[in-house]
Amino acid sequence: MLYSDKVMDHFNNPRNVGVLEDADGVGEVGNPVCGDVMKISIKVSDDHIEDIRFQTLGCGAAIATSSIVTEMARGMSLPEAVSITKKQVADELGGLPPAKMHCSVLATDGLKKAVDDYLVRHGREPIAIGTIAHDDPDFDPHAQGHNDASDVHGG
Amino acid sequence: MLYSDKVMDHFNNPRNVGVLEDADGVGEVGNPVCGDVMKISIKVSDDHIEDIRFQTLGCGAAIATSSIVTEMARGMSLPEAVSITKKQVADELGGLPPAKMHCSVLATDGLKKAVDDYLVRHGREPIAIGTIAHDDPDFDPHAQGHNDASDVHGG
Amino acid sequence: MDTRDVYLDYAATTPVDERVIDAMAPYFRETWGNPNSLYRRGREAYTALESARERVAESIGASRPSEILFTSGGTESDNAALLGIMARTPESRRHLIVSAFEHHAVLEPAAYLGKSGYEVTYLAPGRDGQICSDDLRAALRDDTALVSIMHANNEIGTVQPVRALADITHQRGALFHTDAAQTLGKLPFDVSELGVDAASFSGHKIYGPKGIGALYLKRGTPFAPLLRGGGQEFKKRSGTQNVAGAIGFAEALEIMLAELSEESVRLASLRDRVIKGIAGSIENTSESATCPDRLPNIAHLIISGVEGEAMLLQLDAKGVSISTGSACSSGSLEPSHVLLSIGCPAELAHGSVRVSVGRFTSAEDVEYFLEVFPPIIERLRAMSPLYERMYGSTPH
Amino acid sequence: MDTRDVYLDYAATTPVDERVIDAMAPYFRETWGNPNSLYRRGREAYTALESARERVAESIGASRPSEILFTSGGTESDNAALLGIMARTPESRRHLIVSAFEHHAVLEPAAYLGKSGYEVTYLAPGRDGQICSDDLRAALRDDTALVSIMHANNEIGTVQPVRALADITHQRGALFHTDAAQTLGKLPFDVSELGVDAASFSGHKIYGPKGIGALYLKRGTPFAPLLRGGGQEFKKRSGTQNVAGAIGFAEALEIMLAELSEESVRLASLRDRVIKGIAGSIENTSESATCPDRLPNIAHLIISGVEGEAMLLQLDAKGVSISTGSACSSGSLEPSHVLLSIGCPAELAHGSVRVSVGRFTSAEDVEYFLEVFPPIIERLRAMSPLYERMYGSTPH
Ligand SMILES: Cc1ncc(COP(=O)(O)O)c(C=O)c1O
Ligand SMILES: Cc1ncc(COP(=O)(O)O)c(C=O)c1O
Repeated sequence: MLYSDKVMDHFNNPRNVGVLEDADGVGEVGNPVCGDVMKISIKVSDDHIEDIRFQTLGCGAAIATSSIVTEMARGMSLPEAVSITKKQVADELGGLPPAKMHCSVLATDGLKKAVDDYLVRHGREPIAIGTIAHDDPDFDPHAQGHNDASDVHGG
Repeated sequence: MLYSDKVMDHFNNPRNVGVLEDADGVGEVGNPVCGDVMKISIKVSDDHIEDIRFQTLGCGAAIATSSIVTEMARGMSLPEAVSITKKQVADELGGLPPAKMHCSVLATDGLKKAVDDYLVRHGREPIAIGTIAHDDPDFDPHAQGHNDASDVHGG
Repeated sequence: MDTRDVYLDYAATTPVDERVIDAMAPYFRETWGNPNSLYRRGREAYTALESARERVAESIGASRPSEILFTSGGTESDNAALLGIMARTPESRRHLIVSAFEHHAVLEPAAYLGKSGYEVTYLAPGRDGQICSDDLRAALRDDTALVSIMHANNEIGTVQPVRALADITHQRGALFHTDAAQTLGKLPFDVSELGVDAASFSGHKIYGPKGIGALYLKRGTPFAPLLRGGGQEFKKRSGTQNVAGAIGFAEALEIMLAELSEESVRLASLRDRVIKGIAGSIENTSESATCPDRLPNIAHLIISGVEGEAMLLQLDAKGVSISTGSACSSGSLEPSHVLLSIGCPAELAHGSVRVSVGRFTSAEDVEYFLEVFPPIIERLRAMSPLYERMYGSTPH
Repeated sequence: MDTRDVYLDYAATTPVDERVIDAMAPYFRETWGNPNSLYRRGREAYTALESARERVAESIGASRPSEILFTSGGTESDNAALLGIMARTPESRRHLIVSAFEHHAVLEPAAYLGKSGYEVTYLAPGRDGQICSDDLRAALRDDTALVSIMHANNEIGTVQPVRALADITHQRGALFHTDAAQTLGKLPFDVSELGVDAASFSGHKIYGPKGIGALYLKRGTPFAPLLRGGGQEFKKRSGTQNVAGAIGFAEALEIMLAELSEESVRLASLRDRVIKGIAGSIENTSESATCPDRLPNIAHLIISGVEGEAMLLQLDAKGVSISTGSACSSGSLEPSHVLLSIGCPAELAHGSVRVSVGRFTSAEDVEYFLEVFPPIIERLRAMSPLYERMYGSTPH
């Protein structure tokens, strides 16, 4: 299984790592049992993402997708931000191995949750609710990864 | 499968090849369908094998066992000659590959038949009859050869 | 004349070409990582393995690299194809058709399936050494799952009309596998032109190493793995991959194809010289199979009144390596099942000789063989109690 | 400090030793004949193959060379042992026992047998990483045909009490197979002392080539071949033999044994230095398995609050190669089945690291690893949304 150079760049030099002390919205998704957890905090001004930070426990793809999604979302309007798809994230990174596609879901879900958190805090209607894969109890993050040559148990 | 040097010597330089014109006894065993036929002719004087020749159509072991058996039998009394066992023949050659043990049966049977032929020609009782494997309809010459590494069908 | 080392059994195995040895060397010394490991060393091995796969896929006209599985050889490929495909066919299709003169690597798994609840039909070739389309048409049934017919026979060298046989098979909704161990690199071989669903190849027949082979498995072909474990080779063949072997296989194949057109002409003329030379110098000989569609490198002849192993060993004493279909050479009771299948009587089959030329065979080698062979036959016939009786004359 | 190429994954695969490469070379260039051919070239290859077989038989204390079958690797040996023995057991014995932390090369054929009319019991190891004799005693039944328990686990390196387990198995009239891919050449291995009926080995774990392995099959052990065809390897494993590979395997094994006593001491001290070094420089780490009976070359640790693949890739960027039991490294949903089997929680298993040293590992290599590893962990923990929450402190 091979990662693109861009994935490796974002993994080795992740952008926007950290927590915004006075965040307007925070989203956390994932589960340590599955090996990946992501937390995004955003600052919002007139419904645009002004600043953004992430923390991620996870594999190379989880960290790289987290990093790229913060770059993609910065400056976007909230509706734009929640409409970022896992495919856009993967494409932005020059592609992901099939077994890793689910990691980009982690990133987009984290962002969606942060946006909804901001809206709810301000007594507004959440706009991403229902589109968050990690809220679906039947969600199998690895479902895609299963006919991939990389999916092997080595020595 | 490897032949001993002695087998190769008797195969490459077979002793006593040919037919005795004025033979006292002749024995022929085998079947071209099985790939091996052997013919032995002997000259006998006072119940000892005075001279002996063979002709063989067959593999290396068939020719080598034919050659060695003529050397063993020369000068023997008729009872001695018919009592030569396939094991003695194989041992005399420094052993045979398991798949080839049956070839020594060809040699001893040929000799036995030649002796009995001599006896019958002179109105005497055959002494080998009943001990000749090739006369047994159920005789499977290759029965032994079957757990031998050489018993393979190559490229 | 001094004895000379003349190898004329290229159909049995081939030396490893120096270019192949050189191509493999780095994969023992530097790029020895496990292709399934994620770090640099593993990724380098993975990249090498996948490049070998792409080269092989390209060479045989596969539509994607993942249609190529690397195996341990032709035997594993044949076993995997027959057992793996039959294991996944619908309940309504439990019938297998193989030709009667397949290699044992196909016949044995077929026989095993026959003992395991499947039905097997053995298709007899004609006396000319070819499977006839009409015979296949007649053998195909509504419940036929798979037909396996070799591209060229490894003993008599006759080439089968694979394209036509595959089409007929597909018309009845069955799958088609061909054992191409003997044709890969010797005849043009393109899986899409031939229309096969699976094909088996072996490295040591194409100047590659022993212990590596490949199985072409058309995308979507139902298949259950023969080797189960870590899930390598797209979950179709587990086991840490033989990277050096895969590189060697790919290199060997590309060399074969680059030289194919010239080499097949050169080999065919050597083969024909063997056939004519023997016909002209030894009486009572004939070609085993009359079908004109033949491998360029195999001459197969019947030498009446002699036994094959004796011929083989006498030639060996002169430095010449050939093979024979006699029973004694295999230790089994029967002579070559191939010769019997084309109606050759056992007593003649015992006297069969296969002369297969290859990359390093020179015209001088062939002339040397033609010089030493006749006296050997004369000597053996003279030693036979039957020859004079059967053929009247004393041999010469 | 400059980056340095430090390979610490010898349990995954090993480079081919120069002495092994040299030993194989003649079998590509000169002795390339088919060992099943009768002429000189074939006999030479046959003699070489059989000498390799004798050397291997000798090295593992087999009573006769014919108890050694050459295969394409550890996976084929494991598959052949489980499927081949179970296929020939009496109707009255259809039960198989394997440990829950076997390699997939054993677990997958076992699962296949479970779906094919056999019954399979998975024996859980203790938290210490060892199979307990009493648990095996309790699992054995009158209809148990075969027990397969690995000699040493390939992830956590714990060694199993094979002799005792084999005795218990035999007392109930069942057969015993052990997967010794990780122990051959690293621990003394004598089939008669261990009392096993079958054992699997792999060439690329002992500085031999990939694509070769061996199966020890005690004389008289019921067995049906996995690969069927020409009847090579005493009719137990068909396919033209990989002569060069067999020579390489024999050579590699003899080198391992010649160096075993000194090397195991050297490797154990490197391994212990890794364990102590990490314990001393990184907080919240622990050894995965507590059982003292361990391979000399494997250190296996849990680094809390980090994910294995991230560790692996960061180390790779520093030139260090290790492996991990995290799910992401295999692409499967679950982390290492081995770690789960010894009761390690999934969230910790994702942070496991296997460091395996070998012939070319120096003390400097280990010190380099111990220098670059802590900052990587610190960085990853700092990046984690959970670490501070879970462990109170900011990582250092
Ligand atoms: C314990 C164990 N068994 C079996 C195997 C499989 O062997 P191979 O890679 O040669 O197929 C390995 C290594 O991958 C192993 O560590
Ligand atoms: C037609 C054919 N199929 C299969 C095989 C077996 O291939 P391998 O020797 O690589 O197992 C051979 C050669 O032995 C062959 O000629």
